[in-house]
Amino acid sequence: MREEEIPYKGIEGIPIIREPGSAAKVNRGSWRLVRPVHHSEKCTKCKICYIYCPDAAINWTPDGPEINLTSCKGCMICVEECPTGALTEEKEGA
Amino acid sequence: MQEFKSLKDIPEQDYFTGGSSACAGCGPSLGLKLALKVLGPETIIINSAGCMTLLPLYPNTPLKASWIHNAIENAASTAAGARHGLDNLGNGDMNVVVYAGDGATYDIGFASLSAAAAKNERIIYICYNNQSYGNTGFQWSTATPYGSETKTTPRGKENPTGNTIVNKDMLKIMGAHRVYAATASLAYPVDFLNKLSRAKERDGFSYIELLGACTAGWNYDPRLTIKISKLAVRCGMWPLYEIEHGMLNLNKDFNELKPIDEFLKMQGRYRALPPEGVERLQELIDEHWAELKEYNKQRYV
Amino acid sequence: MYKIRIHGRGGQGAKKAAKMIGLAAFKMGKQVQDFALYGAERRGAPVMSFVRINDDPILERGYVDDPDVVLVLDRTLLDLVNVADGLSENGVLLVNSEHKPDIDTPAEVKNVDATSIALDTIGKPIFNTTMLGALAKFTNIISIDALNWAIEEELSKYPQKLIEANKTAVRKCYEVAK
Amino acid sequence: MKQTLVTGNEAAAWGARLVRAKYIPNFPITPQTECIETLARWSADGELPGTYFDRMESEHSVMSAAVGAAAVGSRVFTATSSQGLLLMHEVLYIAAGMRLPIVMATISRGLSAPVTLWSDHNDFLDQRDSGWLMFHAENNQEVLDMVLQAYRIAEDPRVLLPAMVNMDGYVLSFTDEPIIIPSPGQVEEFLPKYAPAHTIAKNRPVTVGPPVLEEYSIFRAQNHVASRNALNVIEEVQDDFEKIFGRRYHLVDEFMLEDAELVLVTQGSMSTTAKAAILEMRDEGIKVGLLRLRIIRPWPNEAVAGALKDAKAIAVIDRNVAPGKGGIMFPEIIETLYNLDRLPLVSGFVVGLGGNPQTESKVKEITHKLMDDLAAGRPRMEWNDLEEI
Repeated sequence: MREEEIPYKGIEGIPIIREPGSAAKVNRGSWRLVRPVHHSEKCTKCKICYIYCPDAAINWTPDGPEINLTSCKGCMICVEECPTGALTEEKEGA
Repeated sequence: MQEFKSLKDIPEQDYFTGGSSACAGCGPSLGLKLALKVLGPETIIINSAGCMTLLPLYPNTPLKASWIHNAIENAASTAAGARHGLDNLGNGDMNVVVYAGDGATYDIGFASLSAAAAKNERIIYICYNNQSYGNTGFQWSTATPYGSETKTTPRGKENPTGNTIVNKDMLKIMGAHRVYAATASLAYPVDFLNKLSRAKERDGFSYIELLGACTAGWNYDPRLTIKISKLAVRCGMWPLYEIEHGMLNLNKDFNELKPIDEFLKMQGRYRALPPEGVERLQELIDEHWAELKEYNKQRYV
Repeated sequence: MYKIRIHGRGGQGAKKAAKMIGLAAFKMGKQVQDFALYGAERRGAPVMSFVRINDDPILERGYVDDPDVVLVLDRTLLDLVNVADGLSENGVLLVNSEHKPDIDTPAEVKNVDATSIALDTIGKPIFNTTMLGALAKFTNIISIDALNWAIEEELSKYPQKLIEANKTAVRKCYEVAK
Repeated sequence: MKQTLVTGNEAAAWGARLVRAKYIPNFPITPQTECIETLARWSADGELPGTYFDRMESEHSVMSAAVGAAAVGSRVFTATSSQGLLLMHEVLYIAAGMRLPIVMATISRGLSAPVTLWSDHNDFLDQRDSGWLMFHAENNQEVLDMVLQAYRIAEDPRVLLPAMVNMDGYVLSFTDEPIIIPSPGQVEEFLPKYAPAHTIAKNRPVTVGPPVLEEYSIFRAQNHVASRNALNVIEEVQDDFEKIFGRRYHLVDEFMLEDAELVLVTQGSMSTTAKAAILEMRDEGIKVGLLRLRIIRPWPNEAVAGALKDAKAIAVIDRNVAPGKGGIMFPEIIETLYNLDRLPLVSGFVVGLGGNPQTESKVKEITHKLMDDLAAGRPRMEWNDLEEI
């Protein structure tokens, strides 16, 4: 592009991000080799899985944890920390 | 002041989403997620170059708060500017919070941090300490513990110990700035959030150092982030304490520490640390623990 | 010039596989380039590495977009990444998988169960080196002897037992691949 | 209008005061110190209401804090010199990349080693590619006027770039000159309240300074286009400026160029000396004129080429040096002329490094050497300070 043809984009041409939390739509589930599976019958709703998820991929609902597989990278902290075995690990693509 | 008594008290509101390019199981990411629960959306996170710099990646960010990344060595001075900018424009109720790694805090940004603390700027400075320059692939910093292998302190024939330099006692240094200084752990979120809540209410500088377990650098299975964080506290590797007005307060006291072995064997960075190295590390930990016990509830700095 | 692209996930050794192919070809007297895309090598994240092999000095640089061979270390990537991108009808797409995957490409699709071979021989899922046996079988670009030399060179800091196990895995993969 | 006797440092401080800068991070360094001391005194006396005067621990932190405050929408002023400007270098790129209209007075001083306290322009010109707007004043009145204009230009939505206003250390910074200090009302009329749309505000969370992938080039291009836009804005603001303050400036300062066969190209305070020498040489019948570069970035190509197109020979007088190359502005001038139909002869002179004297006799000597070069058809690159050694 010739110099004089480069449009001046105003605020759009400034390297800032103006949409808070926009990363929520990014699919990081593609990184996952294993996935957490929730078994509500064993769940005591202690919130441990929700609190310890580094990617905020577990939403807390009145019914307990809800796993967001778009954000879950499969670190398995939730499975490791669940005190009642209400979260188990399943191989991705199995 | 908002006070939390148990995990159940921790707010269900998040100002942090998924979708970042942080490693699966990233400790520092979790730290920021938790911190924002207390800080809320009217917060500016000032970040220094490091792992967390890659949380936002244009055009997306996992933050529902504001963020400024300036460079690696100037988070505290950037924060001071933001603080006064906000105050002058009538936005004094917004939080200015630094989220910086240990390399940026202990080493290259120390002058900036020390000045902001000495001036008692109304800033919360959180150092997520992964005990290395993590984002460049795990190299030595002055926060790296004795005996840790890093890419710039590899074990070799001449030096089987890896890092032979004892890490800085940053809490003591910050305590000597007459500010609020505290350690925190991901495995004790109630304690961490209470410290943040307290810092938020203070009319001055607060320094909170969070052990930021690093799955890639410390070389452990990402599922173990919380287990390792907890063990660090139980072994005395990362005691939980705070210093205010020069007085020491040990937050988690134990009659007996677990041996450091248990902590070391979970992580690749300590693999092949010779027995004399383990012994020396244990000595250093015991000395520090004894000092904390001795000065607990007393003038420490 | 011969061009190879390797698809894997952070932590699966795509970079190391490229390095070993490069070393093997170099041992055979070729000019080589091997490299990985830098910056996104988080564990589990889709990553790529590349090799160029030539008789004469290589004047191309950067990303390979017209590979002769594509190696896919992890078949779960097939749903995520267009691994066949740039392959022609003369190309080979080699996937680490028990079954021959269904991929829309003019290239010849081959599969080898490198994970099982690695588990049988090395005892760990080290399928990045294992798969190179199949590469040697399907292309004439590197020999098994050269691969063995590359393994010794690249793994020299590891115990001899592990080196031998890797060599066995490569040999086994060479034998079963078809 | 009533004049006041102030130094260059004080003139810059007056600029900061009149624009109602909200935040002034600072760190002392000779020869700039008097500027921030002046502001400190005013701050202590309550003459800067609503302004926070922030003492920092390094120039690096000064510019970092400036970025922090500007990123939340504050109008920021600071000043520095020499090593301090170099210590800021990294953050200068960041401020420009974030498009934060910070204004800084730079008081030029030669760089170490060896140490000199005196002026040359290497510190200033080292920031040439940082993305900042770069203005260079000739006298104390222009220092103040440039600070006022710098804010107006930098904060224009078509520009949004930081700006430095340079003056020569000692020669201007520590020299009292009578200048007109405008009234706060006049300045308020010229420079409206700063209301940026791209910074962090309450209820407007913004991520400033994120990493990018291939968009990097787009943002760099926008930095460039914004800087080019400033050329138009600079010309535009002159009408308002003249209407309110009664003075007018141009992209370049032309002195006796109408019929000039020989042209001296200068920057900063030595231009005044050169103008005096030119008046004397004109009396002797020498057709010599002067082009003073007052806008270094964005580079006013057309104005420079237009002013030089009829010259037979040009002497570029550089108060700076790029070792291994020569004067820094020498090749910039040649490049600007390169596509003209008829090319003048261009010689380069490195003069006045580290405060070496800038005398009329030197200017005359350079002019005569330029005449020799023209006669011989052979340009030169000369290190003028060394003549007497």
